[in-house]
Amino acid sequence: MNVMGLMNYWAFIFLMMVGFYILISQGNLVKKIVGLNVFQTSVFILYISMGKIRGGTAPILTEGDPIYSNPLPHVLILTAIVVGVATTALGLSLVVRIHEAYGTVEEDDIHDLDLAVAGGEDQSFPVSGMDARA
Amino acid sequence: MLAITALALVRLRNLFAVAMLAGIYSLLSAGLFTTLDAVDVAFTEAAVGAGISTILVLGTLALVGHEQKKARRSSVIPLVVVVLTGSILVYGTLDMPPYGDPANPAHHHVAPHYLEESEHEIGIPNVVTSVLASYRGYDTLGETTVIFTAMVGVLLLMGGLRKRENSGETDAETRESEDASGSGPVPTHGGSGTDPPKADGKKTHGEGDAHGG
Amino acid sequence: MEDRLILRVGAKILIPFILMFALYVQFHGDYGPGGGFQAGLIFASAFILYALIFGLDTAKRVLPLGFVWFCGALGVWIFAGVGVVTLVMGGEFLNYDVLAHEPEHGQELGILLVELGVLTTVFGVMVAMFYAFAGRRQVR
Amino acid sequence: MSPALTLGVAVVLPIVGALIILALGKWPNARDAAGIITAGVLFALVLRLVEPIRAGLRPEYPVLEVLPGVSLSLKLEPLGLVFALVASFLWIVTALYSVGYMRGHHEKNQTRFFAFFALAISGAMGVAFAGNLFTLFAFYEAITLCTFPLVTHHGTPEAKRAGRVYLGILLSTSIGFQLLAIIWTWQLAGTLDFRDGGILAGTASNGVLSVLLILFVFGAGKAAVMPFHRWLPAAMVAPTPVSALLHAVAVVKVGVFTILKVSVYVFGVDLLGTLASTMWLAWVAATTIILGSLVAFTKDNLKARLAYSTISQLSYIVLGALLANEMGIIGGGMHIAMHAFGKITLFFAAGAVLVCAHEKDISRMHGLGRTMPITFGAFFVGALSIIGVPPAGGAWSKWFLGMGTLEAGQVGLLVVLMVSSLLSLVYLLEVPVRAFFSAPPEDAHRGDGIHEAPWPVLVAMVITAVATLALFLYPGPLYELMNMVVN
Amino acid sequence: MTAHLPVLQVIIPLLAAPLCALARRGRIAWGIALATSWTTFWIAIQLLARVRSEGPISYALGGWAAPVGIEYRIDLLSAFVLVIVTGIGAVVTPYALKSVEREIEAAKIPLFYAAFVLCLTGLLGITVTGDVFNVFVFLEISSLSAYALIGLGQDRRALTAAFQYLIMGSIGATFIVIGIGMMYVMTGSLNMADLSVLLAELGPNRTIVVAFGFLTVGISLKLALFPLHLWLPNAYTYAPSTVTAFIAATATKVAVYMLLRFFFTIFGVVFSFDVMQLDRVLLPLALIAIVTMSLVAIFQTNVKRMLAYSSVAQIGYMILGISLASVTGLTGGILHLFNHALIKGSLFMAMGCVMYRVGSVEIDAMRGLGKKMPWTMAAFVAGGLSLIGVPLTVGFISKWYLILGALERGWWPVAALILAASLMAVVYIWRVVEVAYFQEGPGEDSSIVEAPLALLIPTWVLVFANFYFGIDATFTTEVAGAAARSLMGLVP
Repeated sequence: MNVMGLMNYWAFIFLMMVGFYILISQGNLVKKIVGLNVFQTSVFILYISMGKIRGGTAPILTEGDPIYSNPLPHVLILTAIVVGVATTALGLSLVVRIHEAYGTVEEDDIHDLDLAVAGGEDQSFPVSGMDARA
Repeated sequence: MLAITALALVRLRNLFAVAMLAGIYSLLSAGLFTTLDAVDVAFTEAAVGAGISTILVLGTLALVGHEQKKARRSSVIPLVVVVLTGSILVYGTLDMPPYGDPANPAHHHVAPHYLEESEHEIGIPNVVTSVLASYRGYDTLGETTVIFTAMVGVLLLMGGLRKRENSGETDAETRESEDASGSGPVPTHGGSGTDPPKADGKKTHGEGDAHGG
Repeated sequence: MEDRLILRVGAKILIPFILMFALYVQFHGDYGPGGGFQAGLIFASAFILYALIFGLDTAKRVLPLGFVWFCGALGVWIFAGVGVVTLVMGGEFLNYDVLAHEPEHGQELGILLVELGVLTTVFGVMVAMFYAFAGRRQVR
Repeated sequence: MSPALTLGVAVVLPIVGALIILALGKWPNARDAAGIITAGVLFALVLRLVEPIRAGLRPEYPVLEVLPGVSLSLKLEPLGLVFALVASFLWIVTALYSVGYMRGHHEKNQTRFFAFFALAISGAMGVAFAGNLFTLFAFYEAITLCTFPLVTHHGTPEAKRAGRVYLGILLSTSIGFQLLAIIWTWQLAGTLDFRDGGILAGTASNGVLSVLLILFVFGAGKAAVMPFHRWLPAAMVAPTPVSALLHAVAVVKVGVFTILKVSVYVFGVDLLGTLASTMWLAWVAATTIILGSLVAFTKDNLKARLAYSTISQLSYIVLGALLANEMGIIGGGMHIAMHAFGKITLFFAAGAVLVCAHEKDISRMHGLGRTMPITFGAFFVGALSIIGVPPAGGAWSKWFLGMGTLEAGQVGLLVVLMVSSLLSLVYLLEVPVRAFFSAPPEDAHRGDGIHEAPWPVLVAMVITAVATLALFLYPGPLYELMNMVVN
Repeated sequence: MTAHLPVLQVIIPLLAAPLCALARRGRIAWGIALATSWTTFWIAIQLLARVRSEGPISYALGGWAAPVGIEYRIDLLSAFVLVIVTGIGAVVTPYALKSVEREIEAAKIPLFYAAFVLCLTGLLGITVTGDVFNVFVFLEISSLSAYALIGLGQDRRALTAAFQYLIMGSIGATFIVIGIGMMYVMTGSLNMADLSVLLAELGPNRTIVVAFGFLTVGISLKLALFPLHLWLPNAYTYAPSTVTAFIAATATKVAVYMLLRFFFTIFGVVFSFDVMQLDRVLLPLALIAIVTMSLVAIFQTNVKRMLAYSSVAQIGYMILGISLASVTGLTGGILHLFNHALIKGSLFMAMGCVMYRVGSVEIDAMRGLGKKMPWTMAAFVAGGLSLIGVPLTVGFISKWYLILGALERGWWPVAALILAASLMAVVYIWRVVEVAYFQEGPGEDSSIVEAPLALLIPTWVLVFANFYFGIDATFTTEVAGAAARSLMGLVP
């Protein structure tokens, strides 16, 4: 097992997890979105690193340079980036509307307000147990 | 660098700083993409992550305020989840082909076809564009639709299409909405407190704050 | 904001260059990095710059929301329309080979058109989103 | 009309009747006439099926295939015919009675009442002619749902509570046990058809089949085998014709009928006799017989007393099925009819007392016999049949049941039957005795308002009472049909 | 043109969405949406007929044969799901007209239909595609439009519900992307058929195991598998009536379809169940979902929320069918996809009728509605009976197969639990029935009358379907059975 060959992946996984942590631990809705961005960007890095070939160049065909990196991950990630920004925009517009409706973008406060109005049940965003099966 | 930026994001509570740092994170990763030979991706990430996303976040912050409260919740459970997920991922990499190895299976199935055939099948040098627009053009159509969906969604939620076009002027607003609906006045939206009273006194436009930030 | 002269003049000089760059990115996408999406973004950012400096209302007079909105929808139609044309011309959906006599030319034409569609949508959507966020008054 | 088609028509006819009743809602006379006419036509139809059965025909009417191999189909066989004859005949009488009762009692929502009544009969016909377990289950559930609005007819909190118990127990047993048993049967036997000699023999071990039998017996919640009997007394809040229908015709008989049918055509008498749980269940039924009678003793409310009496009597039939011999099956099948006639007479009488004298409690019925002689006379006849003494029909079925216990070598069970009969003798005859031989209580203001019940009520009551007596004198056809079941 | 039906299935709504968005009046947009939904329904039926007679259809997009290009591949299962999704769309769209006019601002209605049609596009795209990354793209189309649609609810909690859904949905989508990436790095392919061959050659290894895990969790988030269902109750409760009816009847179904695709087609039965022992994880979760969520549903005061929890329980049934890993169980699970779409569609549409007239779906608001809105409440009762699983309704059919599947494996306690949960359904449905039929409404509020026919007719169409496919289930069982057999790798 070539540990050195995997170190890069592990670094990117660390970044992913930091983003994931921001996403699920922060109560501020804007920060959640930022966390989502960081999470997704790091996943993109992981993807792109999968397509890298040592000593390769960008997959733009030129004369006499035979080793190109794998173009397919690039294409996938281009699409994924666009999807990511679409999600971000929609999420942020929801945040703005939530702010108008509740006067706050803190999850805890929103939760309190909902409880006060409806006596409803727990509406927090627990994500625990998510990967019990991974 | 990326790691430091990311970790700083966790701790920072000034959201403007968070937004800027997130932009920096994107820029840094764009740089990384370049070194990984993904120039197109780098270009896009720079434009999207450091550009559009940051503008959107700043625009939002201008509307919702930029101080984050200290959370009441415990951060232990998320931490456990994250560590667990991360370890599983690391476990998953153990059988992954090593980084940068040309012998990886990923490089020997479909990718060679793109690299070798696209020149005479498509006839343009940028293989990424060939794949994007032709081999996997349908994905790109989907991507375009996603963007379009986002616009539909944002305008649906923010109501920016015809309402509030001339912000603050109520008569204009009614005129606009009549024009839009064509069937009498717009029913009041929302039941239990969806629309709080508009504070007309403060006419700060979003772009002003975004610019200032 | 209207009195920041340097900004206004600077922007007026800058914006044409940005637009040209966008076109370059669009048409150079076949040879180097770039393409419809990136070009659309740059187009949009040029215009957003304009809106930031000259004010949202001015911007909306130049490009009304209805128009950018139409662009967003139009791009999807261009892209999918190319696909429908290829269908009608007897190929599979998005098989550009049938667009011209030689497959290669067909491919080039097809890619050009769909990239144009992407550009149109991305431009329209980005500006529309900017309008939506910027046009919102702050509450409280 | 071919016999097979007649089966289908018999099921559909009451539904059509229900629609007609709904349509005629604004004209009460026409509506009630339509109800009675439908009932009459239905009985005539069912009666036409006797000849084919005697000729040895077993016509089938496959309606449609619901799942591959599982179909909705009707099939004529003697046991079902007995049940169908009883149900359709008593529907005429009950319909007649209801007219008088509902009007005399000034009930609301009469149209709804009669419509659901007709639907319930349709369900009963479906159960009677079911060609397989699936069909039986479908109609079984249909009856539960159609009678729910009847039980909660008054809409009072008490009625609602009763409705909850009713639905709760009937659905939990049918879905929880019966459905499980049916699917299990399908898995074991690969078919759900009712066949002579059963379908389960040799498909699984004795233990598994024993469990299956338990599921079937308790799954037929309508048979009110303890501990799933609570719904029956609870349902007493319903108007009396409903009680008559529930306790004599449709609902409870559907339950015991299901058990009989499953015993004969799914397990088969031979297999049943070898199962470990059969005798155990027989003793559960015996316990229900005794306990039901004992509880009936303690009830002062007449309808409640009759309800517990029903619980006790139903277990006679369950016991008959579980004796797993010819005599037991014949006795059980005959008891369906005998008990139906006897008990409906009792309920009719109880309803008449309620309508005319506004009395519910037995302790307040002293002396009523003098003003309402026909009513209490009919009650007396009904009681005789339930007790099982000549000259009422109940004597025959009890005779065969007794023979069955002896054939099975269970003297203990015979003793149970005897004791229970003695108990019922006391708690049932108390009513007419008080009514005829005691002086009215001091505080009762009798005399002016009280008279004999309205004529439709009286006619209905007399018909059933006479029929009860007739069944003693001419049990032949009934016996003949039941004999066909076992041979 | 018939050769192009697979792609037209997706492209027609995709082209219709911008048109809807540009329409100046709500009714025009509605007309476009209606035409679209009926056309797609027609196409789906054609496709199902073709798949049944000729076997799976493959369509190479752009003329590039798989695995180089993207392939559309329609087999019996996908054709069946297409019929479900488009069928519900075809019924919900006519219903939407009045309901949406009541609940959504007039100016937003064209956009509403655009988002609605986009959601349909996304769901159809997921179902027909044979390419794993394409699944992700169309998943996002359907998800983003769903977030926006849910956020349109009248209550402000709709916004937080939509946001919650967005966060959890995006986590799910990102997990799916990670899983796809890991599969790609091990095989170099994105085509499903290709992947299944390559993965089988490769045999199990740690990367594939983790990829499998991430895909499972990601899809489970989307389909609201317990305990990842937390977004669902709020989303269903506060979304506009039409949206709830549509999404409840289709979105989770398509997610279950994805799960089936990944487990059975790509990874294969052997890997999913013998190597990964997936059933050991899914079965307990499904059972817990069935029991606890049914219990929770009993204690809800908002009927839409009650039905939402019931949906989580019903998803448990589908997962149970999958985890039985037998033809019978799988048939039950696939049947329940179809049947539950009909059941929940009719129930939520009935609630939409109540919302239209009463303005609330709290259980207290339903007092006396049995008399005031007899057809609406009758539809609710009919749908409820189907949910309970009364014979001759579709609910019975799926329960039949699930119980049979459980008994075949000798798991009779599982069978007993399924039945116990049916009884819980009796309880929560009956709470509504009692309130509607046995309690008097507050005063003589004459404004509450029967819902307009434009709402009632589509509702009753679904109710009718509930009974039709419950009485004659030979067609659905045959299709579901054949689909199950081919998923299990047996010749259909």
